[in-house]
Amino acid sequence: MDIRVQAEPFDLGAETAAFAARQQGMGAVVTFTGIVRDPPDGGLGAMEIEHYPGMTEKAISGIAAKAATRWNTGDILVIHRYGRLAPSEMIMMVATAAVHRAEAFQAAEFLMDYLKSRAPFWKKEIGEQGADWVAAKADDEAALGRW
Amino acid sequence: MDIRVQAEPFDLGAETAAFAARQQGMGAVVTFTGIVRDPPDGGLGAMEIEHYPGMTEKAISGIAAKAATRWNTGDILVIHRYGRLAPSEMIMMVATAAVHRAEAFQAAEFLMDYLKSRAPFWKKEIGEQGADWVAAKADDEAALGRW
Amino acid sequence: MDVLYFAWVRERIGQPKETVETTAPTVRDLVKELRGREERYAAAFADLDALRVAVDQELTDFDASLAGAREVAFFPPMTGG
Amino acid sequence: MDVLYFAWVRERIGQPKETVETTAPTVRDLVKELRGREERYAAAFADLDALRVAVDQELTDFDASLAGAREVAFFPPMTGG
Repeated sequence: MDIRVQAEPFDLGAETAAFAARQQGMGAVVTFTGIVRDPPDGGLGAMEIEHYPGMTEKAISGIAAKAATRWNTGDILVIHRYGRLAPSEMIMMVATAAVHRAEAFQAAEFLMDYLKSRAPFWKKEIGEQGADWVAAKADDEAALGRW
Repeated sequence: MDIRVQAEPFDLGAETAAFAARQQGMGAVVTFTGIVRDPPDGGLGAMEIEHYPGMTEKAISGIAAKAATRWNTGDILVIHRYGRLAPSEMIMMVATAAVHRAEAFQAAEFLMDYLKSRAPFWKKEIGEQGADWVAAKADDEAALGRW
Repeated sequence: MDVLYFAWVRERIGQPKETVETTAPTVRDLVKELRGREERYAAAFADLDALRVAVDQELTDFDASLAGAREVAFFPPMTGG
Repeated sequence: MDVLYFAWVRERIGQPKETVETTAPTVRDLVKELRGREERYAAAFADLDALRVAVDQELTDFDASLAGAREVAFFPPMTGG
């Protein structure tokens, strides 16, 4: 399990390649990458991500441990950034490995659903007209119901 | 849409990074990578993948076009190898991009389910005791039912 | 008409491709003709449930028409991905 | 006891962290005490449904006991990923 909470950018290509290369006996690797969107109306100037140092690492480790127990994954990687990010910058990534594809997909979706609503991060969108905290979506809370 | 059917290895890291970098206005990128498994009993010496040149590219393009219509994806990448592959070599990858994570995941799973059972590839496992064509799984056919 | 074979169908028939002169109206009729030819065809086409067919590179079924078809391919269920 | 605030809760309270002397047995009791202090607390804690709480870095609810707790944190629903 490799959990990193950092302000610095990460190298998606290098992380994905290294993750896949270090798996043993796994048939499937899934990655998810979250990117700061640049909406068509050009409103978003930046995104500011706040987190709760100490609890963040613990919460993510707990979520990853649950996924690893449930799906017998090979390995799990989570990288999540905080601080100010510009549009098209990568916010975070997860990678999962499993013997079969369904398990790798499910573990990755589980991680994402829980990271969305159970890891202590808060996003603020900073535009020309001011800044707004991103509201949690009912959909995201509901997504946890399927696990 | 970027569809490649090739004997040569591909560079998962470079492909993933390039795919993510060329998306516009997308919030989510998902990749799946299929790897030749090296089972614990060490039985598998190699995997031979046969395909139907001409039909393969058409079938994959058709599957990707369906996914793109259904989920409004940003872009879709499919690379699938044929020929002889050693354990731990990468067989194939898909990458999808979408505004939200659920769409990117669903498009990637849809692609994988259809590639498994509707793209003309056949796998043969070559071991010390001989070679066997991999049998299609009822599960894989059933997986199409959810779309 | 070109007839193509893949995977274990190709191995049983003993060749990947051949040109067949036929007036068979459907895939099923073509299969009947081939079965009657030689034992290796009868072996390859013994169980149609274990086979899939494509006409002009489109997946179809055994009742598909061969009118105007240039290429028919027989193979086991696919195992890609 | 350390009390931490994040996101718009931190902005309304006007500070990220403070040390509070309290004998409140539960989170809900602590919230009552804080509300009574100053308008900014009353504003931050106006709607508990819009808030989440962690005791010693574990997500919990407002009825959780504070016995032995070293750190309580208040924040809006999380928006990670």
